[in-house]
Amino acid sequence: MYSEKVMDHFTNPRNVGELPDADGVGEVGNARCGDIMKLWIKVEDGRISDVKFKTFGCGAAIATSSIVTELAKGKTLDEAEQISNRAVAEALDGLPPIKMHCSNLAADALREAIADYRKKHNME
Amino acid sequence: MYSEKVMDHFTNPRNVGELPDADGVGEVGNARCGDIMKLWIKVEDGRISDVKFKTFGCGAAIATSSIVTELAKGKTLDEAEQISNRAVAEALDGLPPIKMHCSNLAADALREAIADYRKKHNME
Amino acid sequence: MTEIYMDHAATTPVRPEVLEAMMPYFSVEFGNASSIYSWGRRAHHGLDQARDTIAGLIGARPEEIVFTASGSEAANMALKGAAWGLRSKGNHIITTAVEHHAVLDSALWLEKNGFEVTFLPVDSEGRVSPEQVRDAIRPDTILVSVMHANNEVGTIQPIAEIGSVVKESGALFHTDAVQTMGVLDIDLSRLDIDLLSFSAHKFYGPKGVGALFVRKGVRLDPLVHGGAQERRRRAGTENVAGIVGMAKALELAVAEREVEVPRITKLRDQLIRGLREIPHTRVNGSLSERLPNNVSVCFEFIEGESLLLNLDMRGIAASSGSACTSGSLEPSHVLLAMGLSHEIAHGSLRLTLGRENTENDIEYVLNELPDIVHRLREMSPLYDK
Amino acid sequence: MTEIYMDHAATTPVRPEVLEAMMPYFSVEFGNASSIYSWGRRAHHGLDQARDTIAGLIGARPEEIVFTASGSEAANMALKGAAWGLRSKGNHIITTAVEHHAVLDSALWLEKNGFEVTFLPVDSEGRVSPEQVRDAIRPDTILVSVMHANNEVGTIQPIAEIGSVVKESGALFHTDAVQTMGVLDIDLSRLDIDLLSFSAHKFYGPKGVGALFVRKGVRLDPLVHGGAQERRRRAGTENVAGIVGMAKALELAVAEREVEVPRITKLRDQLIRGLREIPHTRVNGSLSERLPNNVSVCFEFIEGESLLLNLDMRGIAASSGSACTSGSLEPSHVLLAMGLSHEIAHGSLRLTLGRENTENDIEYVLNELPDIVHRLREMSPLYDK
Ligand SMILES: Cc1ncc(COP(=O)(O)O)c(C=O)c1O
Ligand SMILES: Cc1ncc(COP(=O)(O)O)c(C=O)c1O
Repeated sequence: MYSEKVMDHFTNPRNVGELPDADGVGEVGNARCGDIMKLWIKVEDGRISDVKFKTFGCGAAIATSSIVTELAKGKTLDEAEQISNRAVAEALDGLPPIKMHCSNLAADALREAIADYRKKHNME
Repeated sequence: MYSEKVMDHFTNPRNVGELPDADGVGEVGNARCGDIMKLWIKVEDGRISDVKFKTFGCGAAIATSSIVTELAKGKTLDEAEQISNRAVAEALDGLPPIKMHCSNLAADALREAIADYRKKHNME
Repeated sequence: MTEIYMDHAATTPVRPEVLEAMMPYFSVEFGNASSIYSWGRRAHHGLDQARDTIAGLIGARPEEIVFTASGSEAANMALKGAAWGLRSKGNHIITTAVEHHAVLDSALWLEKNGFEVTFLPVDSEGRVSPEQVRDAIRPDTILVSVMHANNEVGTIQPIAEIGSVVKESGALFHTDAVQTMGVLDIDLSRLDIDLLSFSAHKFYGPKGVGALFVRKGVRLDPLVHGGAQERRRRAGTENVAGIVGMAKALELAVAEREVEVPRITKLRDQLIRGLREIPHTRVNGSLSERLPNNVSVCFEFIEGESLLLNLDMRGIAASSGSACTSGSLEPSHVLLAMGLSHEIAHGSLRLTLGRENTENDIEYVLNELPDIVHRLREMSPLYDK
Repeated sequence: MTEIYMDHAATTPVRPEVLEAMMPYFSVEFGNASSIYSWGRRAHHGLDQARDTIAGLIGARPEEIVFTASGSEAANMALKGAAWGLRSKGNHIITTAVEHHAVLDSALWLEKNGFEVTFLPVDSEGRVSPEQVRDAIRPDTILVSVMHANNEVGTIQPIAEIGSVVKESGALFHTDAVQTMGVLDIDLSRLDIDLLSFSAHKFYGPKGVGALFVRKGVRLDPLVHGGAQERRRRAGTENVAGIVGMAKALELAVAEREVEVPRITKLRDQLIRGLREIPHTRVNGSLSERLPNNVSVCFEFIEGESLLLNLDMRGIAASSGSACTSGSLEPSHVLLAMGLSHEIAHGSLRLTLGRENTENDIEYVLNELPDIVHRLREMSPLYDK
């Protein structure tokens, strides 16, 4: 069902946890539909210097959260904003069709965190 | 499906043939429904002294024809008339339910032959 | 004792290679194919492979194959599913007078439930023409169902041409390919067919497995609602072993077709020639457009069931369109539709050849049959020498 | 690697004795059971014996058993067959909110097609009461369908009492006994049940075989029309091997029930006790009226699919009512109907025991699970230590 890449990120998720002194926080999904992702970013010199996540959700939700943190780290905010849900799925060697809509929200969470950062820093 | 008795009478039908100088002939059934029985009787001293049949039909039709000739032979006309289709089926250790209505006409053929005899001899 | 099975149109034995392919899925890879753990995934993999194999062999896409429990279920799903699914578009259905009961009785049931059905007549060989179909199509026609080849008399219908006619009209076209799957070439990428039914046990697969090809984009109401199996088109835990067996059986049938079909056609023609020498015998169906394994004849003056019983006593398994063998009071609707009288239809005999049959078998049958026919005619009040 | 199968409510392996009983019917006694020659008669004999065995084990008459391809087909046939067959008498159907989708989706489809359906709510343990059924019955009620035991939470319904209530009303009563057949005692000679569905692969029989008990005198429209099989109630060449396998499986299940049920009940309770020690865990369903093999719990703050994947990596096969595992977007309708929130329902886990499970297995699971739950909670934004 899941690619090896998905299973790898599901089994050993990267960057799990919270950043107590985060510069931006994003949260998407809701418990009703079974997926909630929360993502914290630290920003230094316009780049994402650190990122952590917590996810309530299925294997795909955990794996997309994990890989999005890898994709985002080191990127400028503008670059990071361009990461699409589709790109996340591709970085995982694909997701089962049924998971494409419902559990592929990690890029959204990242964008929320960036928006939160910008709002806090009056950069909107 | 069929009892041993049915198969015996089907495989070795008794009294197959015609009686050219018959005293009475009975015919029942029609080709449409797949069963035609024709039965010839010789009568001596009010008793059936000989009986022959020809049948177009399934295994049950042939077996019931055969056994009814055995049951009839030697009986008085009155006795022979009492032979029911049910009695014929019982003498064969039973017939499959589906065959009870459609192929169990031999006793009717016998009754027709007796009626024919009576008519010819003004005994009605 | 001699035992010759010549009723391959009724069913066939499971081939050893097929059974072998099925075996792992009973007790070892027994998982529910919908489950996400490893047992389930392995079962699902077996299912996927079977679907790919079958689709590949008939020019379909894997997702166009819906597994069912039989040819009958597939045909019922095609007719009822299309009827219920398309009711808003129209309520007229066209089929033929010589379909298998799975199609015929589905159509009759739909007729009782608010649909209009046209049953096309056939010619004396059992054929319908594309023109007949064209003439019968109306603006409210939603479905046309014409079988690929007839199970009783072996006549093959011009389904490619009929498909084109139906396609022009926008209606759906279903064909019952239960008798032709694995025997004739079926390439759905080149045929205007929307729905196609088949059944594993007719080509040396297991009983209890069939499939319906549903062309992409065609929407049917399910016949069996429930779980999400078969992309929500047919609920019920999948019969993985059976489905794997069907795929293996079709694979073998198609691989061997080039050799087997000419072999069996030759035997068929030899048998037909021999039977024709029995007086008062007529061959049913088309001689040219005919299933390679089908021999169907009528012997006048005698009835089919007593013929079958006599054949059985000599070790020959065959079938008849006689009323007595169909569980109904009427003889074969196919023979009647072809214009035969009731009387003659009752005297029909069908011999259908298969992989195990040899020339010896043909000779044996040709040796036994005339005697049986003679004996029964001697006993028949209809026979006037 | 450790491999522990604990999803027996999803499916079970075919027992070796069952497979052995089936084997002759694939390639040797392969005849079509409707044929009159010896191959056909031998197949028919196998079918008859299977029917007699099954009927005898559940207090039914042989002619009251209609073989199908699955529990789903049986349930569809019960609901749709009764609905279509009794439409002239009324168009109201009653069922419950916790039925299997085979019943639920059939009812919803009938609702779309002109019938009225009442879905009875359940209490927090998943039970409906005879009083609820009594109150819902109307003069135009033609069918009531209440499952015997729930496949997700294991709750057993009071079907004897509900049957009496339905009988008084003159409506038909169907019960989905897919989870209870072979496990609980079912004596149809003492129960007011008109229709009862079951499925072989749930009691160590093959997949692709089910049956519907149809009490004498009850008339249904067929779901699958066609040939005269099953007394014209379900067309299609019979899956003789599968049916023989189902009979053997049921025979064994009933014979061993007295020993097996207490054994498995003990394991179940041991497992439930152990799981309760994990914080923020709730047990679903009734503790007293419960399938002997069912353990259903919800772990707060985590989602079922990721739980299952983790269990699978440690060799444990289980299932969840999480949306992600059901192919739908909603978590288990059963858990929601019992009043659980979406959030908690997503974190459900079902472990269903079977013949092969031992105390060691229970210990292994109880050893692995707390760690998995802990890991996932650590990762969950909902978990606030
Ligand atoms: C209660 C219940 N009803 C019906 C079914 C459907 O059975 P099958 O998958 O054999 O069609 C199942 C099993 O999934 C079930 O648990
Ligand atoms: C032409 C045709 N259609 C449908 C069927 C039904 O197939 P099954 O018995 O597998 O349901 C048959 C076989 O009996 C057939 O010959």
